[in-house]
Amino acid sequence: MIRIHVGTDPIDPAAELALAEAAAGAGAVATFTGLVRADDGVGTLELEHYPGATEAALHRVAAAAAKRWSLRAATIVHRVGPMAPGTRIVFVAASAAHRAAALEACAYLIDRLKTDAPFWKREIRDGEARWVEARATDTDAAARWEA
Amino acid sequence: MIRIHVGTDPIDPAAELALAEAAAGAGAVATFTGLVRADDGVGTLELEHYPGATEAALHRVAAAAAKRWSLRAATIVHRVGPMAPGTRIVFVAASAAHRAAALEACAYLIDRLKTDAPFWKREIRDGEARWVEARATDTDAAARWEA
Amino acid sequence: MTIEMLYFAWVRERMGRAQETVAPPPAVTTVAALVDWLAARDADSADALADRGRLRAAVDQAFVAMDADIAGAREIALFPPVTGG
Amino acid sequence: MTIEMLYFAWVRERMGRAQETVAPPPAVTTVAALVDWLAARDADSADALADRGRLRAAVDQAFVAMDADIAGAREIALFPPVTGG
Repeated sequence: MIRIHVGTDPIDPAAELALAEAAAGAGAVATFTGLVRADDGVGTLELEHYPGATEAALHRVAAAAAKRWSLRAATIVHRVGPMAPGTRIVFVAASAAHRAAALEACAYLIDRLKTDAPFWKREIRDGEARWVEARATDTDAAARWEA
Repeated sequence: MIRIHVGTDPIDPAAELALAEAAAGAGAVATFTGLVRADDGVGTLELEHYPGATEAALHRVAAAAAKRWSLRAATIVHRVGPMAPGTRIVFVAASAAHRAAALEACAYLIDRLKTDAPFWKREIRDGEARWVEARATDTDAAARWEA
Repeated sequence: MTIEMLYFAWVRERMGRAQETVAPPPAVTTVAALVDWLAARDADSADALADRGRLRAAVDQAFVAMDADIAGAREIALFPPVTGG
Repeated sequence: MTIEMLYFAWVRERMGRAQETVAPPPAVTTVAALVDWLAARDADSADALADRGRLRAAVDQAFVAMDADIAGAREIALFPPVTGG
Protein backbone atom coordinates (compact mmCIF):
# COMPACT_ATOMS: atom_id res chain seq x y z
CA MET A 1 0.00 0.00 0.00
CA ILE A 2 1.52 3.28 -1.11
CA ARG A 3 0.20 6.52 0.33
CA ILE A 4 1.35 9.92 -0.93
CA HIS A 5 -0.07 13.23 0.22
CA VAL A 6 1.11 16.79 -0.39
CA GLY A 7 -0.92 19.66 1.03
CA THR A 8 -1.17 22.67 3.29
CA ASP A 9 -3.07 20.73 5.97
CA PRO A 10 -1.32 19.71 9.21
CA ILE A 11 0.30 16.27 9.25
CA ASP A 12 -1.36 13.73 11.56
CA PRO A 13 1.31 11.11 12.42
CA ALA A 14 -1.05 9.03 14.56
CA ALA A 15 -3.47 8.56 11.68
CA GLU A 16 -0.63 7.83 9.25
CA LEU A 17 1.02 5.35 11.62
CA ALA A 18 -2.29 3.57 12.18
CA LEU A 19 -2.68 3.12 8.41
CA ALA A 20 0.87 1.76 8.10
CA GLU A 21 0.32 -0.61 11.04
CA ALA A 22 -2.93 -1.90 9.57
CA ALA A 23 -1.25 -3.20 6.40
CA ALA A 24 -1.48 -6.98 6.12
CA GLY A 25 1.62 -8.72 7.49
CA ALA A 26 3.00 -5.64 9.24
CA GLY A 27 5.24 -6.47 12.22
CA ALA A 28 7.54 -3.45 12.18
CA VAL A 29 6.89 0.19 11.31
CA ALA A 30 9.66 2.79 11.13
CA THR A 31 8.81 6.47 10.77
CA PHE A 32 10.60 9.75 10.31
CA THR A 33 9.17 13.17 11.12
CA GLY A 34 10.86 16.39 10.08
CA LEU A 35 10.08 19.59 12.00
CA VAL A 36 10.68 23.29 11.52
CA ARG A 37 13.40 23.82 14.12
CA ALA A 38 12.54 26.35 16.79
CA ASP A 39 16.07 27.17 17.88
CA ASP A 40 17.75 28.83 14.89
CA GLY A 41 15.83 32.06 14.56
CA VAL A 42 13.50 31.15 11.70
CA GLY A 43 10.15 32.87 12.15
CA THR A 44 8.37 31.19 9.25
CA LEU A 45 9.36 28.44 6.83
CA GLU A 46 7.67 28.45 3.44
CA LEU A 47 7.55 25.38 1.25
CA GLU A 48 6.96 25.74 -2.49
CA HIS A 49 6.53 22.73 -4.77
CA TYR A 50 5.78 21.65 -8.33
CA PRO A 51 2.23 20.29 -8.23
CA GLY A 52 1.81 17.05 -10.11
CA ALA A 53 5.53 16.48 -10.53
CA THR A 54 5.93 16.34 -6.74
CA GLU A 55 3.35 13.64 -6.23
CA ALA A 56 4.75 11.64 -9.15
CA ALA A 57 8.30 11.86 -7.76
CA LEU A 58 7.18 10.84 -4.28
CA HIS A 59 5.25 7.92 -5.73
CA ARG A 60 8.37 6.73 -7.55
CA VAL A 61 10.43 6.94 -4.35
CA ALA A 62 7.81 5.04 -2.33
CA ALA A 63 7.31 2.40 -5.02
CA ALA A 64 11.08 1.81 -5.29
CA ALA A 65 11.30 1.33 -1.50
CA ALA A 66 8.26 -0.94 -1.43
CA LYS A 67 9.81 -3.17 -4.07
CA ARG A 68 13.36 -3.19 -2.66
CA TRP A 69 12.34 -4.03 0.93
CA SER A 70 9.07 -5.92 0.28
CA LEU A 71 7.17 -3.33 2.28
CA ARG A 72 3.61 -3.84 3.47
CA ALA A 73 3.08 -0.06 3.39
CA ALA A 74 5.08 3.01 2.34
CA THR A 75 3.85 6.47 3.29
CA ILE A 76 5.12 9.93 2.35
CA VAL A 77 3.24 13.00 3.57
CA HIS A 78 4.75 16.42 2.90
CA ARG A 79 3.37 19.75 3.96
CA VAL A 80 3.63 22.88 1.79
CA GLY A 81 2.92 26.57 2.38
CA PRO A 82 3.93 28.70 5.38
CA MET A 83 4.85 26.95 8.64
CA ALA A 84 5.70 28.16 12.14
CA PRO A 85 8.61 26.73 14.20
CA GLY A 86 7.79 23.30 15.61
CA THR A 87 5.47 22.44 12.71
CA ARG A 88 5.78 19.02 11.05
CA ILE A 89 7.11 19.43 7.49
CA VAL A 90 7.35 15.81 6.44
CA PHE A 91 6.36 12.36 7.69
CA VAL A 92 7.43 9.08 6.15
CA ALA A 93 6.64 5.54 7.27
CA ALA A 94 7.80 2.11 6.15
CA SER A 95 5.90 -0.98 7.28
CA ALA A 96 7.46 -4.42 6.89
CA ALA A 97 7.36 -7.91 8.39
CA HIS A 98 10.66 -7.36 10.22
CA ARG A 99 12.57 -4.43 11.63
CA ALA A 100 15.69 -4.26 9.44
CA ALA A 101 13.60 -3.75 6.30
CA ALA A 102 11.40 -1.13 7.96
CA LEU A 103 14.36 0.84 9.33
CA GLU A 104 16.36 0.82 6.10
CA ALA A 105 13.37 1.67 3.94
CA CYS A 106 12.43 4.58 6.22
CA ALA A 107 15.93 6.06 5.85
CA TYR A 108 15.71 5.53 2.08
CA LEU A 109 12.35 7.31 1.84
CA ILE A 110 13.56 10.46 3.57
CA ASP A 111 17.01 10.47 1.92
CA ARG A 112 15.61 10.09 -1.59
CA LEU A 113 12.75 12.50 -1.16
CA LYS A 114 15.26 15.22 -0.26
CA THR A 115 16.93 14.98 -3.67
CA ASP A 116 14.25 13.51 -5.92
CA ALA A 117 11.16 15.62 -5.23
CA PRO A 118 10.64 19.25 -6.35
CA PHE A 119 10.26 21.17 -3.10
CA TRP A 120 11.92 24.47 -2.23
CA LYS A 121 12.28 25.96 1.23
CA ARG A 122 12.35 29.66 2.03
CA GLU A 123 13.16 30.87 5.54
CA ILE A 124 11.89 34.14 6.91
CA ARG A 125 14.03 35.60 9.73
CA ASP A 126 13.38 39.05 11.14
CA GLY A 127 11.22 39.81 8.09
CA GLU A 128 13.96 38.81 5.61
CA ALA A 129 13.26 35.95 3.23
CA ARG A 130 16.06 33.65 2.08
CA TRP A 131 15.88 30.57 -0.15
CA VAL A 132 17.52 27.59 1.55
CA GLU A 133 20.56 26.28 -0.31
CA ALA A 134 20.73 22.61 -1.27
CA ARG A 135 23.33 20.67 0.71
CA ALA A 136 25.95 18.33 -0.70
CA THR A 137 25.37 16.02 2.28
CA ASP A 138 21.83 15.43 1.03
CA THR A 139 23.12 14.37 -2.37
CA ASP A 140 25.62 12.06 -0.67
CA ALA A 141 22.92 10.56 1.56
CA ALA A 142 20.72 9.86 -1.44
CA ALA A 143 23.61 8.45 -3.47
CA ARG A 144 24.41 5.76 -0.89
CA TRP A 145 21.21 3.97 -1.91
CA GLU A 146 22.32 3.53 -5.53
CA ALA A 147 22.60 -0.19 -6.20
CA MET B 1 15.28 13.87 27.88
CA ILE B 2 15.15 10.13 28.46
CA ARG B 3 11.79 8.43 28.81
CA ILE B 4 11.48 4.76 29.76
CA HIS B 5 8.18 3.00 30.41
CA VAL B 6 7.39 -0.69 30.87
CA GLY B 7 3.82 -1.71 31.61
CA THR B 8 0.71 -3.62 30.64
CA ASP B 9 -1.04 -0.49 29.36
CA PRO B 10 -1.47 0.08 25.60
CA ILE B 11 1.29 2.09 23.90
CA ASP B 12 0.21 5.53 22.62
CA PRO B 13 2.64 6.49 19.82
CA ALA B 14 1.01 9.87 19.20
CA ALA B 15 1.59 10.95 22.79
CA GLU B 16 5.15 9.57 22.78
CA LEU B 17 5.96 11.25 19.45
CA ALA B 18 4.59 14.56 20.69
CA LEU B 19 6.91 14.38 23.73
CA ALA B 20 9.92 13.59 21.52
CA GLU B 21 9.03 16.43 19.13
CA ALA B 22 8.68 18.91 21.98
CA ALA B 23 12.30 18.46 23.12
CA ALA B 24 14.31 21.67 22.70
CA GLY B 25 16.22 21.75 19.40
CA ALA B 26 14.35 18.83 17.84
CA GLY B 27 14.28 18.94 14.03
CA ALA B 28 14.09 15.23 13.27
CA VAL B 29 12.34 12.38 15.05
CA ALA B 30 12.73 8.74 14.03
CA THR B 31 10.52 6.07 15.57
CA PHE B 32 10.16 2.32 15.47
CA THR B 33 7.02 0.40 16.42
CA GLY B 34 6.96 -3.37 16.83
CA LEU B 35 3.66 -5.21 16.48
CA VAL B 36 2.36 -8.69 17.21
CA ARG B 37 2.09 -10.00 13.67
CA ALA B 38 -1.37 -11.11 12.68
CA ASP B 39 -0.38 -13.41 9.83
CA ASP B 40 1.58 -16.26 11.42
CA GLY B 41 -1.05 -18.02 13.51
CA VAL B 42 -0.20 -16.61 16.93
CA GLY B 43 -3.36 -16.19 18.98
CA THR B 44 -1.76 -14.46 21.97
CA LEU B 45 1.75 -13.21 22.64
CA GLU B 46 2.82 -13.00 26.28
CA LEU B 47 5.72 -10.83 27.42
CA GLU B 48 7.46 -11.58 30.71
CA HIS B 49 10.18 -9.34 32.11
CA TYR B 50 12.48 -8.77 35.09
CA PRO B 51 11.03 -5.75 36.90
CA GLY B 52 13.63 -3.23 37.92
CA ALA B 53 16.40 -4.80 35.85
CA THR B 54 14.36 -4.12 32.69
CA GLU B 55 13.95 -0.43 33.34
CA ALA B 56 17.62 -0.09 34.31
CA ALA B 57 18.75 -1.86 31.12
CA LEU B 58 16.48 0.28 28.93
CA HIS B 59 17.76 3.41 30.63
CA ARG B 60 21.36 2.40 29.89
CA VAL B 61 20.50 1.79 26.22
CA ALA B 62 18.71 5.15 25.89
CA ALA B 63 21.45 7.05 27.72
CA ALA B 64 24.15 5.51 25.51
CA ALA B 65 22.21 6.55 22.38
CA ALA B 66 21.55 10.04 23.73
CA LYS B 67 25.26 10.54 24.35
CA ARG B 68 26.50 8.98 21.10
CA TRP B 69 24.15 10.94 18.81
CA SER B 70 23.59 14.08 20.92
CA LEU B 71 19.87 13.32 21.09
CA ARG B 72 17.30 15.85 22.26
CA ALA B 73 15.07 12.98 23.40
CA ALA B 74 15.30 9.19 23.60
CA THR B 75 12.17 7.15 24.32
CA ILE B 76 11.68 3.44 24.95
CA VAL B 77 8.22 2.12 25.78
CA HIS B 78 7.73 -1.63 26.05
CA ARG B 79 4.52 -3.45 26.77
CA VAL B 80 4.37 -6.60 28.89
CA GLY B 81 1.64 -9.16 29.63
CA PRO B 82 -0.72 -10.86 27.13
CA MET B 83 -1.25 -9.23 23.72
CA ALA B 84 -3.51 -9.98 20.77
CA PRO B 85 -2.31 -9.91 17.13
CA GLY B 86 -1.87 -6.35 15.86
CA THR B 87 -1.01 -5.00 19.34
CA ARG B 88 1.99 -2.69 19.73
CA ILE B 89 4.76 -4.45 21.71
CA VAL B 90 7.42 -1.78 21.63
CA PHE B 91 7.86 1.85 20.58
CA VAL B 92 11.17 3.70 20.46
CA ALA B 93 11.87 7.28 19.37
CA ALA B 94 15.04 9.28 18.84
CA SER B 95 14.83 13.05 18.50
CA ALA B 96 17.80 15.02 17.16
CA ALA B 97 18.64 18.25 15.37
CA HIS B 98 19.20 16.45 12.06
CA ARG B 99 17.92 13.30 10.42
CA ALA B 100 21.03 11.08 10.21
CA ALA B 101 21.46 11.12 14.00
CA ALA B 102 17.75 10.44 14.60
CA LEU B 103 17.64 7.54 12.13
CA GLU B 104 20.81 5.86 13.37
CA ALA B 105 19.93 6.29 17.02
CA CYS B 106 16.45 4.83 16.44
CA ALA B 107 17.98 1.70 14.87
CA TYR B 108 20.43 1.48 17.78
CA LEU B 109 17.65 1.71 20.37
CA ILE B 110 15.66 -1.18 18.95
CA ASP B 111 18.70 -3.32 18.10
CA ARG B 112 20.23 -3.00 21.56
CA LEU B 113 17.01 -3.40 23.47
CA LYS B 114 16.52 -6.78 21.80
CA THR B 115 19.73 -8.14 23.33
CA ASP B 116 20.28 -5.97 26.41
CA ALA B 117 16.92 -5.96 28.19
CA PRO B 118 15.40 -8.92 30.09
CA PHE B 119 12.18 -9.66 28.22
CA TRP B 120 10.90 -13.07 27.21
CA LYS B 121 8.20 -13.80 24.65
CA ARG B 122 5.83 -16.73 24.73
CA GLU B 123 3.52 -17.46 21.80
CA ILE B 124 0.22 -19.22 22.18
CA ARG B 125 -1.02 -20.97 19.03
CA ASP B 126 -4.06 -23.22 19.03
CA GLY B 127 -3.88 -23.34 22.83
CA GLU B 128 -0.21 -24.44 22.85
CA ALA B 129 2.33 -22.16 24.53
CA ARG B 130 5.92 -21.97 23.22
CA TRP B 131 8.77 -19.78 24.42
CA VAL B 132 10.27 -17.83 21.52
CA GLU B 133 13.90 -18.70 20.81
CA ALA B 134 16.49 -15.94 20.71
CA ARG B 135 17.83 -15.31 17.21
CA ALA B 136 21.47 -15.03 16.20
CA THR B 137 20.51 -12.22 13.81
CA ASP B 138 19.50 -10.12 16.82
CA THR B 139 22.91 -10.62 18.42
CA ASP B 140 24.54 -9.68 15.11
CA ALA B 141 22.36 -6.57 14.76
CA ALA B 142 23.27 -5.43 18.27
CA ALA B 143 26.97 -6.18 17.75
CA ARG B 144 27.26 -3.86 14.75
CA TRP B 145 26.92 -0.91 17.14
CA GLU B 146 30.04 -1.85 19.13
CA ALA B 147 32.56 0.95 18.73
CA MET C 1 6.65 24.28 -31.38
CA THR C 2 5.18 25.88 -28.24
CA ILE C 3 6.30 24.93 -24.76
CA GLU C 4 4.67 25.69 -21.44
CA MET C 5 7.46 27.03 -19.19
CA LEU C 6 7.21 26.82 -15.39
CA TYR C 7 9.54 28.59 -12.94
CA PHE C 8 9.99 27.85 -9.24
CA ALA C 9 11.61 29.41 -6.16
CA TRP C 10 14.15 32.17 -6.92
CA VAL C 11 14.01 31.46 -10.65
CA ARG C 12 10.31 32.33 -10.52
CA GLU C 13 10.95 35.42 -8.42
CA ARG C 14 13.70 36.75 -10.69
CA MET C 15 11.75 35.95 -13.83
CA GLY C 16 8.85 37.94 -12.45
CA ARG C 17 6.48 35.22 -13.61
CA ALA C 18 5.54 31.64 -12.62
CA GLN C 19 4.76 30.43 -16.11
CA GLU C 20 4.61 31.42 -19.74
CA THR C 21 4.16 29.88 -23.17
CA VAL C 22 7.19 30.15 -25.45
CA ALA C 23 7.91 29.20 -29.06
CA PRO C 24 11.67 28.71 -29.48
CA PRO C 25 13.12 28.35 -32.99
CA PRO C 26 13.86 24.84 -34.35
CA ALA C 27 17.61 25.25 -33.66
CA VAL C 28 16.83 25.07 -29.91
CA THR C 29 16.96 21.30 -29.28
CA THR C 30 18.25 20.94 -25.69
CA VAL C 31 17.37 22.36 -22.28
CA ALA C 32 20.70 24.23 -22.21
CA ALA C 33 19.96 25.83 -25.60
CA LEU C 34 16.48 26.74 -24.41
CA VAL C 35 17.93 28.44 -21.32
CA ASP C 36 20.35 30.41 -23.54
CA TRP C 37 17.50 31.44 -25.82
CA LEU C 38 15.26 32.47 -22.90
CA ALA C 39 18.09 34.44 -21.21
CA ALA C 40 18.73 36.42 -24.39
CA ARG C 41 15.18 37.80 -24.45
CA ASP C 42 15.18 40.37 -21.63
CA ALA C 43 16.99 41.55 -18.50
CA ASP C 44 14.77 39.67 -16.04
CA SER C 45 15.29 36.39 -17.88
CA ALA C 46 19.02 37.02 -18.15
CA ASP C 47 19.23 37.67 -14.41
CA ALA C 48 17.03 34.72 -13.42
CA LEU C 49 18.99 32.28 -15.56
CA ALA C 50 22.50 33.73 -15.10
CA ASP C 51 23.75 31.18 -12.60
CA ARG C 52 23.68 28.11 -14.87
CA GLY C 53 25.44 25.94 -12.30
CA ARG C 54 22.53 26.33 -9.90
CA LEU C 55 19.77 25.73 -12.46
CA ARG C 56 17.92 22.44 -12.65
CA ALA C 57 15.25 21.34 -15.12
CA ALA C 58 12.34 18.98 -15.60
CA VAL C 59 10.89 18.00 -18.97
CA ASP C 60 7.27 16.92 -18.79
CA GLN C 61 7.63 16.65 -14.99
CA ALA C 62 10.73 14.42 -14.97
CA PHE C 63 14.10 15.73 -13.76
CA VAL C 64 16.62 15.85 -16.63
CA ALA C 65 20.21 16.95 -17.24
CA MET C 66 20.83 20.24 -19.01
CA ASP C 67 21.89 18.50 -22.24
CA ALA C 68 18.56 16.64 -22.44
CA ASP C 69 16.69 16.75 -25.71
CA ILE C 70 13.46 18.76 -25.69
CA ALA C 71 11.93 17.38 -28.87
CA GLY C 72 8.20 16.92 -28.29
CA ALA C 73 8.28 18.48 -24.82
CA ARG C 74 5.04 20.10 -23.73
CA GLU C 75 6.04 21.36 -20.28
CA ILE C 76 9.52 22.40 -19.12
CA ALA C 77 10.30 23.64 -15.64
CA LEU C 78 13.41 25.56 -14.48
CA PHE C 79 14.31 25.84 -10.79
CA PRO C 80 17.12 25.78 -8.22
CA PRO C 81 18.38 22.54 -6.64
CA VAL C 82 15.56 21.08 -4.55
CA THR C 83 15.43 21.46 -0.76
CA GLY C 84 12.49 19.43 0.50
CA GLY C 85 12.12 17.14 3.48
CA MET D 1 25.70 -16.02 52.69
CA THR D 2 22.08 -15.97 51.53
CA ILE D 3 21.10 -15.08 47.98
CA GLU D 4 17.70 -14.17 46.59
CA MET D 5 17.28 -16.30 43.44
CA LEU D 6 14.92 -15.22 40.64
CA TYR D 7 13.87 -17.41 37.70
CA PHE D 8 12.27 -16.27 34.44
CA ALA D 9 10.53 -17.79 31.40
CA TRP D 10 11.04 -21.55 30.98
CA VAL D 11 13.60 -21.65 33.79
CA ARG D 12 10.88 -20.42 36.13
CA GLU D 13 8.35 -22.88 34.74
CA ARG D 14 10.68 -25.89 35.07
CA MET D 15 11.87 -24.82 38.50
CA GLY D 16 8.25 -24.67 39.62
CA ARG D 17 9.00 -21.40 41.40
CA ALA D 18 9.70 -17.76 40.50
CA GLN D 19 12.01 -17.05 43.42
CA GLU D 20 13.61 -18.55 46.49
CA THR D 21 16.26 -17.72 49.07
CA VAL D 22 19.29 -20.00 49.01
CA ALA D 23 22.44 -20.34 51.15
CA PRO D 24 25.16 -21.99 49.07
CA PRO D 25 28.36 -23.16 50.80
CA PRO D 26 31.46 -20.93 50.67
CA ALA D 27 33.03 -23.09 47.92
CA VAL D 28 30.38 -21.78 45.50
CA THR D 29 32.06 -18.61 44.20
CA THR D 30 30.84 -18.25 40.58
CA VAL D 31 27.48 -18.27 38.79
CA ALA D 32 28.43 -21.55 37.10
CA ALA D 33 29.21 -23.17 40.44
CA LEU D 34 25.94 -21.86 41.85
CA VAL D 35 24.03 -23.40 38.94
CA ASP D 36 25.76 -26.76 39.56
CA TRP D 37 24.94 -26.58 43.25
CA LEU D 38 21.28 -25.66 42.60
CA ALA D 39 20.90 -28.42 39.98
CA ALA D 40 22.17 -31.04 42.42
CA ARG D 41 19.38 -30.33 44.90
CA ASP D 42 16.32 -31.87 43.26
CA ALA D 43 14.85 -33.16 40.01
CA ASP D 44 13.02 -29.93 39.09
CA SER D 45 16.19 -27.88 39.52
CA ALA D 46 18.23 -30.43 37.57
CA ASP D 47 15.72 -30.30 34.70
CA ALA D 48 15.37 -26.50 34.71
CA LEU D 49 19.12 -25.96 34.65
CA ALA D 50 20.15 -28.91 32.44
CA ASP D 51 20.70 -26.93 29.24
CA ARG D 52 23.67 -24.85 30.42
CA GLY D 53 24.28 -23.43 26.93
CA ARG D 54 20.89 -21.75 26.97
CA LEU D 55 21.14 -20.31 30.47
CA ARG D 56 21.89 -16.65 31.10
CA ALA D 57 22.40 -14.84 34.40
CA ALA D 58 22.20 -11.46 36.08
CA VAL D 59 23.92 -10.57 39.35
CA ASP D 60 22.23 -7.74 41.21
CA GLN D 61 20.25 -6.93 38.02
CA ALA D 62 23.25 -6.71 35.65
CA PHE D 63 23.81 -9.33 32.92
CA VAL D 64 27.00 -11.34 33.61
CA ALA D 65 28.91 -14.25 32.10
CA MET D 66 28.63 -17.67 33.74
CA ASP D 67 32.12 -17.44 35.20
CA ALA D 68 31.27 -14.20 37.03
CA ASP D 69 32.12 -13.97 40.72
CA ILE D 70 29.15 -13.95 43.09
CA ALA D 71 30.92 -12.64 46.20
CA GLY D 72 28.60 -10.18 47.93
CA ALA D 73 25.69 -10.78 45.53
CA ARG D 74 22.25 -10.22 47.01
CA GLU D 75 20.07 -11.10 43.99
CA ILE D 76 20.90 -13.53 41.19
CA ALA D 77 18.57 -14.26 38.28
CA LEU D 78 18.70 -17.24 35.90
CA PHE D 79 16.84 -17.21 32.59
CA PRO D 80 16.97 -18.11 28.88
CA PRO D 81 18.43 -15.76 26.24
CA VAL D 82 16.25 -12.65 26.08
CA THR D 83 13.66 -12.13 23.33
CA GLY D 84 12.20 -8.66 23.75
CA GLY D 85 11.37 -5.98 21.24
